Amino acid sequence: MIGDLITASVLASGIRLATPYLYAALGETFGQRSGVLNLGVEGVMLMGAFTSLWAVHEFTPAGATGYDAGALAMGVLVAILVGLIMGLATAVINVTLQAEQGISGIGIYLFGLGMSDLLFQKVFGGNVVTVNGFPKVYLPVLSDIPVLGEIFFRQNLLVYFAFALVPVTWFVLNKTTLGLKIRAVGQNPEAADAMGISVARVRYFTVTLGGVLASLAGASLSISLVNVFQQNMTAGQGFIAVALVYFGSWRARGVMFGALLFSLVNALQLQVRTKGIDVPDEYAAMAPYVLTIIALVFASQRIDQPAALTKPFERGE
Amino acid sequence: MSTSSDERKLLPTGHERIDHLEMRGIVKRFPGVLAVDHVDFDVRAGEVHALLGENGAGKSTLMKILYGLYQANEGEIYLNRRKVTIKSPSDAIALGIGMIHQHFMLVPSLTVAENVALGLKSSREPLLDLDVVSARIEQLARTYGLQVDPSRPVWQLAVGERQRVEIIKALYRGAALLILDEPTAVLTPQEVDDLFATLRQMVQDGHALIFISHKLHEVLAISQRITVLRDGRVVGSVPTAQATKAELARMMVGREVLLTYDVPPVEPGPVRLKISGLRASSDRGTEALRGIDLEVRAGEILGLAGVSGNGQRELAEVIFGLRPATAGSVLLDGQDITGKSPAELNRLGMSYIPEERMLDGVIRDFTVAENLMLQEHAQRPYSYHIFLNPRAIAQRCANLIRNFNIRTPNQETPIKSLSGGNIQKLVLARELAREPSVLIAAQPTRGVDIGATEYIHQRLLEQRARGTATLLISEDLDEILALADRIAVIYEGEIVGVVDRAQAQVETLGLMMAGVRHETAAG
Amino acid sequence: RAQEKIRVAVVMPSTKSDLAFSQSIVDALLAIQEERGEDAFEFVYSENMFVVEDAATALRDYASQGYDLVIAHGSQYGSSLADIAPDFPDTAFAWGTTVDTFRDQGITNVYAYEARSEQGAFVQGVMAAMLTKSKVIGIIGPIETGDAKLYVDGFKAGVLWQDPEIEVLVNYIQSFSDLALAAAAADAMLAENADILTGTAQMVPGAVNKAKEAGALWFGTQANQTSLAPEIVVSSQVYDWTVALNPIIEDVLAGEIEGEAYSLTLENEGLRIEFNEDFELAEEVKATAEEVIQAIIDGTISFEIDEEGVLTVVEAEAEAE
Amino acid sequence: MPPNLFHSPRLDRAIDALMPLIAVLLALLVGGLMIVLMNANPITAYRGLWDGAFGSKNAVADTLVKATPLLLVGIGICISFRGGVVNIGGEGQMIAGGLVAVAIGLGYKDADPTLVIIACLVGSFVAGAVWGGIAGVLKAYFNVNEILSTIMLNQIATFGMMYLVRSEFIDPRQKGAAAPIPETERLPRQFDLPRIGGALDDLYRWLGLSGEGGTQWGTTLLHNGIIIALVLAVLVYVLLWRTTVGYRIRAVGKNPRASRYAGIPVRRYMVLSLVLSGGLAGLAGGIQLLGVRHRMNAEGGAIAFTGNAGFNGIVAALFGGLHPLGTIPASILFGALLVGGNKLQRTVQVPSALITALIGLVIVFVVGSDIFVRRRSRRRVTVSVAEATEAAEVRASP
Ligand SMILES: Nc1ncnc2c1ncn2[C@@H]1O[C@H](COP(=O)(O)OP(=O)(O)OP(=O)(O)O)[C@@H](O)[C@H]1O
Ligand SMILES: Nc1ncnc2c1ncn2[C@@H]1O[C@H](COP(=O)(O)OP(=O)(O)OP(=O)(O)O)[C@@H](O)[C@H]1O
Ligand SMILES: [Mg+2]
Ligand SMILES: [Mg+2]
Repeated sequence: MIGDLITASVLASGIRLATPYLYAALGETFGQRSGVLNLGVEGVMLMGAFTSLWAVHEFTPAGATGYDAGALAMGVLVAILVGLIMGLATAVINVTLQAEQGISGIGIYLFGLGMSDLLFQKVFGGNVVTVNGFPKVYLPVLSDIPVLGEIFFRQNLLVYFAFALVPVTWFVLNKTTLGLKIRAVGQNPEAADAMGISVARVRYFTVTLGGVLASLAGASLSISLVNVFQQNMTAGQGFIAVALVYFGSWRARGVMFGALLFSLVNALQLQVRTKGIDVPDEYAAMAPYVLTIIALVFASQRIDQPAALTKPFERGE
Repeated sequence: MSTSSDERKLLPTGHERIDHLEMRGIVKRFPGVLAVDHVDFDVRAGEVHALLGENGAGKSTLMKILYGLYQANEGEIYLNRRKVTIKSPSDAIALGIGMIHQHFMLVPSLTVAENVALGLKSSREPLLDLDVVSARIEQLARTYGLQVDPSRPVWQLAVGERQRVEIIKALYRGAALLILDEPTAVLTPQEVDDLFATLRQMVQDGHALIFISHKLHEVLAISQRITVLRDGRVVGSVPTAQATKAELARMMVGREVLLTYDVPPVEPGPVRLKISGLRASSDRGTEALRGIDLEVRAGEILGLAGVSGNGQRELAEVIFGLRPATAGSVLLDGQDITGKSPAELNRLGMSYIPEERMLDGVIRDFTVAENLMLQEHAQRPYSYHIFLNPRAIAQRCANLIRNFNIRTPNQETPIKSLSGGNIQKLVLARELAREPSVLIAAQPTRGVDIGATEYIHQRLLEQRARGTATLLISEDLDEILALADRIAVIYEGEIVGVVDRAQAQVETLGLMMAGVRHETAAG
Repeated sequence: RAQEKIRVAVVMPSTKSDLAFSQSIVDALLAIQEERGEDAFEFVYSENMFVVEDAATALRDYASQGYDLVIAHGSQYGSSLADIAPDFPDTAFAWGTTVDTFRDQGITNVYAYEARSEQGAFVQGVMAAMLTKSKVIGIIGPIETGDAKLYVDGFKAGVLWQDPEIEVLVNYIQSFSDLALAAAAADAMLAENADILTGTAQMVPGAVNKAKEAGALWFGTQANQTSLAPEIVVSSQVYDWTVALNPIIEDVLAGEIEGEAYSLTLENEGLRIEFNEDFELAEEVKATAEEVIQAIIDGTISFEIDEEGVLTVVEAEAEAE
Repeated sequence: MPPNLFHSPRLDRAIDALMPLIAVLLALLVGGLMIVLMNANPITAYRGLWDGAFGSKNAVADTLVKATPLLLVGIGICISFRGGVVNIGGEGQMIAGGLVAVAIGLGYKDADPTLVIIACLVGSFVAGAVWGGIAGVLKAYFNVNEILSTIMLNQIATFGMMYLVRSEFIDPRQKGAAAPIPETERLPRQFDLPRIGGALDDLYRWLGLSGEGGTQWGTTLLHNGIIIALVLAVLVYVLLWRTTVGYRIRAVGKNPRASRYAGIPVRRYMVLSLVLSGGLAGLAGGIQLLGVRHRMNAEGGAIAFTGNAGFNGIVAALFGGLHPLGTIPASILFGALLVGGNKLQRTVQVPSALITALIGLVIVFVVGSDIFVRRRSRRRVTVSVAEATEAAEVRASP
């Protein structure tokens, strides 16, 4: 019974659903590892979602039927650019101006929520536009593996890239001098400072990177998952992404497990109802949220929250 | 690293030596405090220049200015007669200045090697080269006798080891001038000897050292020159050869200081605290206490000597209900109190002065008054039902501040801007004012100036006279020998022996602390 | 006390260009303005009034600014309207989508309008049943109430009426805005090899694209969704609120506010099935569709909803026996 | 040296107080540009904003009504943040409160109104407290981070509400309807929170101001929820700084370890912080229901009922310096911004998105400006010290 619920296609769609969470949450992980909490992810996602869609729409040659590689490249490029700007702004507010990170995040969220919609109405008169987003790429050989092939290796580039980011994140954080600085700054900025490291510069980097990834998360929605833009289309995913960073206790792998758990359960609950199994829709919709909490209750807890999280740094003066 | 070809001027670390560094007319103001007041200070290659002063005298501040952590309001710094400006630690590091901070500047979650590599250029940027770093660490360790395991995470290290990591960090960066701010405050006698060996080695190599300590005998043992600060001003600078403890003490405190006390005999009363077969595990899950048996009588001070990390902290925490006992029991006046909550134990008249006072003893962001009320706030007359009674509280705090002469602008000052010595006094005041029947004091005078130390010792003896049963946990043998009626030595979670002070000699204690059992005095 | 110029204000939950519920009313007002001219017909709007409290404030404010007709375009605004209307007896209010004019509460200046969207849905359902090859059809809705429920039930009824063998997959995803979730729901249905999808509310564009990728067909509702995917949209049920608004406006101009309820039906052409020209639809299908429409218009096919909200198809022939 | 005339502490404090307002003005300036880009006239727009917020008695009333839940959630946030826990669960807690209130109200239609109203408010507090308490227990005893759990619990509450309102709680009148509206019955009118406009008018009359400024307060929607909120704000202040409980909450928030050493049951106080702040959010829900909405409706999800007060309350509290009394003006300012923003849309017909973005800007500018206040105050002390010492030196030298 449960067997014919968990089909390859359900798992595949769960993996697709996980991509925006992965981008956003990995970005947030960098920020938090260096001691900066950014609740504004959702806003940046929306900005990225719109601008990338705009770029793809803009650069797709008129009358093109299929997707246009150049346009898609532009879409990603623009998303990165916008993420860069939003990220830098966030850094100025949280690092230089040492703003209370709880609120500044909400401010950035509201700004992005409004701004993305505003641009949408200004540029497209608010009319829903669809684009030809990233096409599925069947990885040679791998995609022919029975079942697994369909689940993992028949996704589009942005999906592959999101999962590729997991080991990359782990590597950067644990195997590079930069990663060492990031971890130190998040755990004990005073010590890092005393070793001649510029706490501010490190945090500027991580927060900006977080912005870029959040923006890509938006793009992965608008030009890869659904290929349209609508106001508030992220529907709270940015906040879930932040929660997932805590779920993964600041480790790339943990974050990925969180994103997968949440998204697979989501895909599964949709399947349950598509199958017409009789549970109230609302309860089914609750499942991912409930299970995420329960999973964390039973997960072996090795919490090492960055000691300086949300604490602005200023040399004793 | 220097490009100077003149070999004679180079240190083993390859860095150019600092022949002379001078600070002139340094002034530093903090909100409400004039921390450093027109201070002149200098140090030369191949010497140890000691800096003495009461808590809050301005030692750390002066040094933080030299290391670029604070900017002076006035004054200049000259390196080899050349004027330099030090805007940040990286400037200082570049000039060959290193600093061992009073409060360790290490990242607990990182390994030793990572802590050392932090901020250094890697040989294969952007990747880490921890293997290279580890190799170099071991090399330095050999040259200066600083044993550490580069791969251990710092949170697993004992304070002594952390101290070494700090020194290695400085040497690794080729520090030609090394500032040591109270490096011995947390070290055992053995560790101090090791440290001094290292320092002498460095002096020979031509390093310049600045050494801060509250322990006069250390200063006399290691330094060539001594400068004394009081209230941010230099009260004198003398060659060590011509200095005496008593004179230095007078310079620091501005009055005569008792350096040894006569301990009036007190007839020990009934057994207050009885610990039998106590076992417990450490934060790392290893067994920290392996069957402890101890008795403390009313009107007695039982000194617990031992190298730090042998279970002292765990013992105190188990007794005070902060850590579960895996076996054994603790009796207070015959009543079993094993596993009771700190709240209950407070009520039963037990009192605990924790070792990590900044972390466990006080709330940095709370005011002096709020910190003084941590236990009492819920009792009459300080509160009725749930409502606090500000007048009564102010009353009490005023008294405590007066009686224990805690140096603070007023009751509403956040204690984080008090000097550590004063913070320590505050904790002591809070605990002793409750006239506890059992007192557990862990390192009560660590990092505290001699004036305050004398003062605290007097208080402990007063309590003893009052009939308090005191468990004095200390790594400072002088302190224990000065105060304790009996001395128990702990090693790897076991009591290796208990001796009366009468028969106690430093040598035997030293052996016991190294784990050698003491048959004759199996208490 | 008749007048010739009329000022209308509308308050709506989502953006005026959501290609769905809110847009449908704005389109209607624009059409009316087109027809009557700028100076005879002026209208203003408040969009994105998700927060009912804010919507209430807006309604009250418009009324006190002396707008002649104040439209509360959202079923969640009802209770606020019931509180506000009595304070402005000379102002006409309209509330959609519902049939409730608060007569029972002695309120006379509230008009109500609704769309019998099950009618068009039924027609499209019939077409879907004829077009499906896999015999599997999927319907995506936001939450199981109101207009959405009506559409979904109608569509399903249409399919089964045409061919009881067909498997109809229904999924209310519990969100009006989560396009990704709508897309995933579509994925699930396509995986069950559904070859025709439909859906209602703002989040459906997410599903439309999935249908496009999989080459499945799409039926739209609330507004003409052909622009979303010209190659797969068969037809859309379009709401034309002018049918309800015009009589209300006439009343207001005539100065005799009655507070009646209007329904958009196929009969009064408030509901229209707009076919996608670019999609070549088999003649017989189109023919059947037209027949069914006719049948619904002259009542030989009608719909009943019982206490439990279950929709049943009633056929006149059956009654004749 | 002569006393420095240009360095008056009063002036300094005035400037500090003005700093947030200056920030708001800057934000509005930037917003003005955006408005121009949307080819509307910023002057008219901002006049609209002002009129909508304070322009008339009705406007003021709307602003205060809007500020009420912000204030209640906000003072709750003061407690939780002071207690060292981050409560992002205001939305869910408000919904829990609203649901219980509506359940009680509908359950006892014929009971004595005063009793029922009190029961509803108490019930809503308890409901919110439970919902917050769950996060508290999860944090204290299962160390599940509260940011995660509260975010999740918001969604769970929303879905739960949607289910109940659509099934169990649905208004019988909707049962038969072709297109049933997912809403509960409206609470009997005698359960509406008493309007206080009338009382205000009496006050005006008593002061001989009757008839001033046209419209009377009596016709406004101002209900006594604002009074409840204001009273509670004062009580929370007392709780935090005048009672042992508050002292312990703050101690645990600042340093759990030291608190534990001092014998404070840290975990229990963690839970308590979340219980209290959850309860206040729940009460906000109850008051929102009895004072404004009178029924629950599933359409539009959580925000339709909460108006985002669960989040905005956090902003209000932090604007108020996490001080219950500071939160009062902060909530009113924020409420004014929200109410005025909608009016702005009505006046110049700019997309609502612009207002959302504008509010975002205001928040960012205000938090960004805070550092200058802190810097100034620190410099001030140092300066005065410097003067003091100089003075001392002067005295010292003969
Ligand atoms: N960052 C700071 N802000 C405010 N006051 C400070 C700061 N640092 C030090 N002080 C104050 O300046 C004075 C000197 O402090 P300093 O640390 O130099 O004393 P110290 O000699 O190191 O004392 P100790 O022997 O306890 O280390 C003290 O009164 C201290 O409270
Ligand atoms: N940024 C700061 N703000 C306020 N006070 C400070 C600050 N930095 C240090 N202090 C206080 O100034 C005092 C001197 O600083 P320092 O680092 O020398 O510690 P200390 O006084 O020697 O304390 P301890 O004796 O416990 O080591 C400390 O007690 C510390 O509390
Ligand atoms: Mg010091
Ligand atoms: Mg000290």
